[in-house]
Amino acid sequence: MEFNVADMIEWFNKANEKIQENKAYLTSLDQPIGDGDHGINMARGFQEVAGKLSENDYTDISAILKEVAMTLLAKVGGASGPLYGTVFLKMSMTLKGRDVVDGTAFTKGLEDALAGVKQRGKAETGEKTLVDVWQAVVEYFQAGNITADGLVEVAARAKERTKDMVATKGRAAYFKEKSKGHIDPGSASSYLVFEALADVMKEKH
Amino acid sequence: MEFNVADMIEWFNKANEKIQENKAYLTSLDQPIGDGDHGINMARGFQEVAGKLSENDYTDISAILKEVAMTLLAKVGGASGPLYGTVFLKMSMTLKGRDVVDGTAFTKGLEDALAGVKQRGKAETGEKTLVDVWQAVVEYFQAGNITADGLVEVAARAKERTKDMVATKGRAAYFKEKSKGHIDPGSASSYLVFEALADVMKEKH
Amino acid sequence: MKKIINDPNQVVQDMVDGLVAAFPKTMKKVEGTLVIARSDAPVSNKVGLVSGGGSGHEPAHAGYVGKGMLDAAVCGEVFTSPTPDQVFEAIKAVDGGAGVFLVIKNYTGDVLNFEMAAELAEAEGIQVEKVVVNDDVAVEDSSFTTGRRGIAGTVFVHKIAGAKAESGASLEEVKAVAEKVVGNVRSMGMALTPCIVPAAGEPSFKLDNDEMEIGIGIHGEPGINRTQIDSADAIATALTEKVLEDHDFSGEVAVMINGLGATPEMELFIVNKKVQEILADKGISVYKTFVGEYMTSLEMAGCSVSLLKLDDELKELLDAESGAPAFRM
Amino acid sequence: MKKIINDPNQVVQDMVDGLVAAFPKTMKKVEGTLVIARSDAPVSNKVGLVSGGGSGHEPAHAGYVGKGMLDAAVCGEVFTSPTPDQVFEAIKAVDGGAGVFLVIKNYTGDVLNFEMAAELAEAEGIQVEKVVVNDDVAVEDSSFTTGRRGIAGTVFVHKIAGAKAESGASLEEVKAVAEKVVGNVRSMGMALTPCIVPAAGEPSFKLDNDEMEIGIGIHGEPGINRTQIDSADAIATALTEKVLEDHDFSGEVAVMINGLGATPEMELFIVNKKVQEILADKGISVYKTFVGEYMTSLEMAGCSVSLLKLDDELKELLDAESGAPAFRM
Ligand SMILES: Nc1ncnc2c1ncn2[C@@H]1O[C@H](COP(=O)(O)OP(=O)(O)O)[C@@H](O)[C@H]1O
Ligand SMILES: Nc1ncnc2c1ncn2[C@@H]1O[C@H](COP(=O)(O)OP(=O)(O)O)[C@@H](O)[C@H]1O
Ligand SMILES: [Mg+2]
Ligand SMILES: [Mg+2]
Ligand SMILES: [Mg+2]
Ligand SMILES: [Mg+2]
Repeated sequence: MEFNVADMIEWFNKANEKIQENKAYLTSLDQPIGDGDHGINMARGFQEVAGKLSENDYTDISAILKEVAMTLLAKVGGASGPLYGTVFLKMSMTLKGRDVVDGTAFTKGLEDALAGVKQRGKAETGEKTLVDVWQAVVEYFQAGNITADGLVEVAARAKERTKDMVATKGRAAYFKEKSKGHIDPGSASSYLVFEALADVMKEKH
Repeated sequence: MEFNVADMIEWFNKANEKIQENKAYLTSLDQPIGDGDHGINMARGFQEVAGKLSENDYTDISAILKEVAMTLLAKVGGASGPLYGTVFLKMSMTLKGRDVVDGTAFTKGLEDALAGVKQRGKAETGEKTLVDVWQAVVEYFQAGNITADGLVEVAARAKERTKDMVATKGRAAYFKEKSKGHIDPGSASSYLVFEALADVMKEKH
Repeated sequence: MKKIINDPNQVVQDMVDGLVAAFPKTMKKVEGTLVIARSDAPVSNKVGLVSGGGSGHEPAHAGYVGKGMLDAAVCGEVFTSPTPDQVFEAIKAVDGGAGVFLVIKNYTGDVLNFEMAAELAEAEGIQVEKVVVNDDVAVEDSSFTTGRRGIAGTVFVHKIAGAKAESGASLEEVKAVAEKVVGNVRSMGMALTPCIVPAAGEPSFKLDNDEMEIGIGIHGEPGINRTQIDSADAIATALTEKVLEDHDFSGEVAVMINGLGATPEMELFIVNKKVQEILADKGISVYKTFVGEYMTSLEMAGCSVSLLKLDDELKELLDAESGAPAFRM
Repeated sequence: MKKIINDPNQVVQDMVDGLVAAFPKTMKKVEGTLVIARSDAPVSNKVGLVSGGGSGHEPAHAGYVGKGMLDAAVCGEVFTSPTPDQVFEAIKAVDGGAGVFLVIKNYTGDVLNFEMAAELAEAEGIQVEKVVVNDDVAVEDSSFTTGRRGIAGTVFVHKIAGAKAESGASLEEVKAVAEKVVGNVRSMGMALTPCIVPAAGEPSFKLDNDEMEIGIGIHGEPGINRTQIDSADAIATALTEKVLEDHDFSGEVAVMINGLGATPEMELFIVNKKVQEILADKGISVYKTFVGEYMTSLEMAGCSVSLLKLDDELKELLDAESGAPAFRM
């Protein structure tokens, strides 16, 4: 795989579309075990991201990622704002100065993003957060042999697995055992982000 | 007609029964054009009246009426408390020292009661208040030839007539034209008081 | 009916006990009554200020008992004016020899019961004066009918007459300033939902999901006009325009944006934004603004807007210290 | 959804404007932000106190801005913690050279956003310290999880740390007293009805007519336990017992009976009656009681009970003057 500046922009445009389409769904996931704003938060943030990316010219992947990160940080709020902000800020730092990235570089970017969000959220896998989806995706990239369908499958499975977990981080943790049986909203939005990435990969063929 | 102490007590016991039975009905009349408490107010007051009358011995009609008046004054509240209080206080004053009353004396008592309540409420007939029922009943007594059925009929008709009136006194006055089409709650409770009186008259036969 | 209560018929008793327990240094219950008085009542040689009415308007009226405001509040049953004996107890409890002043909201029940109490007090040699507050412009003003209702503007009367009495003014002077406030205060309210009297258990009227009532009172009664729900700006404009039409407010005013019980404070501030814009447009300058729940109607959702035209005397009295828990300056 | 608003996506902006318009002498908006600061901020050589969080908790937090309490409040979207750039603006606006102290309610979002803002501020040479309030005993305390939520007890932190900062204390001293409050305050809440976030338009959970939720938070989230509605006495007992179990409150306490938004004040006083009885039974003496809406959840019906164990320092600071419109002493 190989991504250029246009691909990266396409990634976030597609992510935005998917998040807008799933705004109500993400919010509904956040109602039984949270405060019912995850879709609203993410939609507000990604809307702004798409706007920002369309306004400016970019020659550098890292600059795009930084724009995404700062926009999410300033617009999403809640827990997901700083977490998604951290994710893309870390990727931006790792991919500094590049106008094109290959699989290896992208994998390194994802690894650093995961490490960053774990540190920021003081979360590990199995705590029923978006970390679960990012961890699965990082491991998939690390294994090599990356396909669009494979990526979607891995992300979807990771998202579904959060359903049976007991939350120990974020608002859902207040519900302890009762948090079981509900998909984690942040995992669902992260799934959409990777589904968007897979769409871009597919289009490149 | 002729009433003794036992008849008077019977009057208020029956009035209490009817008011308790019609508590929800009186309140429902007070909802569209008032504040929905008339049944609650009257039931609280008459309950206490019945209790008071059963606790003490009376040899004097005026003492009974005064007990009723003071109890209603202290327990009903709202507009109807002072109005019903005034009615029975005035009757008590007119019938002072009597252990039995005939039609003439009772008519005088009703007249003074009506005058008192008009003065207290600054109300005339036609203003859609309990004055309308009391006025009709006083006129019926003044005409002589008093029967239980006649009394009920007169009071019922007067109550019904308030339905088409536009209120100019009490809370219903805030609704102006819109107060039309609803029976006045105070007229409905006064009707019950006279229905109770008619029941006592009937039993004496 | 969803309420945090024990017995629907005991709510006023329980509330009075809970209120006095909350502010034992400020207020006390007059034993055997539902009257709440200043803890140091009667204050000798001070005019005693008494108000009250049905309960369900909290913090009115008992929350306004305290130094510089009310000397006593009489708590009737929910939305039912208190009885003359109770009002009489309040008068006796606060009579410090300089007379007692009654602040009555204009409802037939309140007027009748307070008047009878005044007669009882005068018969015992206590000097009593009164003012009847009728600030609600939703209701037509007419001397042939019951006249206008007293609503949230009443709180300004409590505050200003209370400060006047605290300053050592005579009964006549307290009456004069109270009448000045009544002459210069106007209010209008609206509601999105009805409320439920505990003893009734049912709302007194129904509103569809897209309806609101304009010109609402504070006793759960229906309003004067039922319309489609409109924006906060439109609501604020409707209420404020009606208030402004009714009186000359040029100069300086105090503003009260009052919540009826269930309206989030956020919404009251949104209303306030527009009210202030309207006043600024008209060149009316705002001396002080009050936003919050001052005169409620149980858990009714809605609000009222009150304006009080000020002069130097009223400003000074409005600013004076108050020890009432629900009205600190 | 019945609300007095203009645009569901503009409620916070409108509210902030309406709030500043209500209290122009006390507070100002930091231009281009949703930060409300004391009108005289930054106060030189005074520790600046910043709090905030999602909106919808009014009067928290902006109503507590004023002399002797908060220097700034950051208003996030409804129930959504504000972003780091906004918090950073608040920090800059109140930095008078003696450092800035952050009062954060323990929610992942609030903690993360405030922490990132603190990092930004420190990078610019502003000294920042913080306390995380976690008074809600409904949630199990565990260092392996998110831990306990911050709810109404936070207002005591604002008041006491605010008074300490106003007295000229250092950043370390403010932090020490704030931590003392956090260590000694516990709360628990319950709700009869959910609430509706304007942008969502739907309640976040449903309750049957005979159900209530015990252990509710302040973000419209479901509670910890769903049960049949019980009497006010039973509710007061359940909340108070849970609070008392969690900490040694022997000695003197401050009590806060907080309404969540739609609960009539009458009901809060009914709850207070029982709470005071329970405390008296246990020999705990009450120094001061607060009854009203201090930390709400939009139009949720329900209440919370908070206890704060006091010592001489805390009493003095609790009693200190406050210029914040929503917390006058
Ligand atoms: N400590 C944490 N570490 C990683 N992810 C977290 C953490 N806390 C929460 N999250 C993620 O954030 C999501 C919630 O986001 P959102 O609803 O927007 O914020 P909030 O919880 O503040 O309302 C959760 O579903 C979870 O995936
Ligand atoms: N000024 C008045 N004169 C005579 N009767 C009146 C007057 N005002 C009200 N009423 C009567 O009182 C009744 C209402 O009583 P109630 O509901 O108990 O008191 P409130 O109006 O204070 O809630 C009305 O239906 C009417 O008959
Ligand atoms: Mg959420
Ligand atoms: Mg009535
Ligand atoms: Mg009434
Ligand atoms: Mg949130």
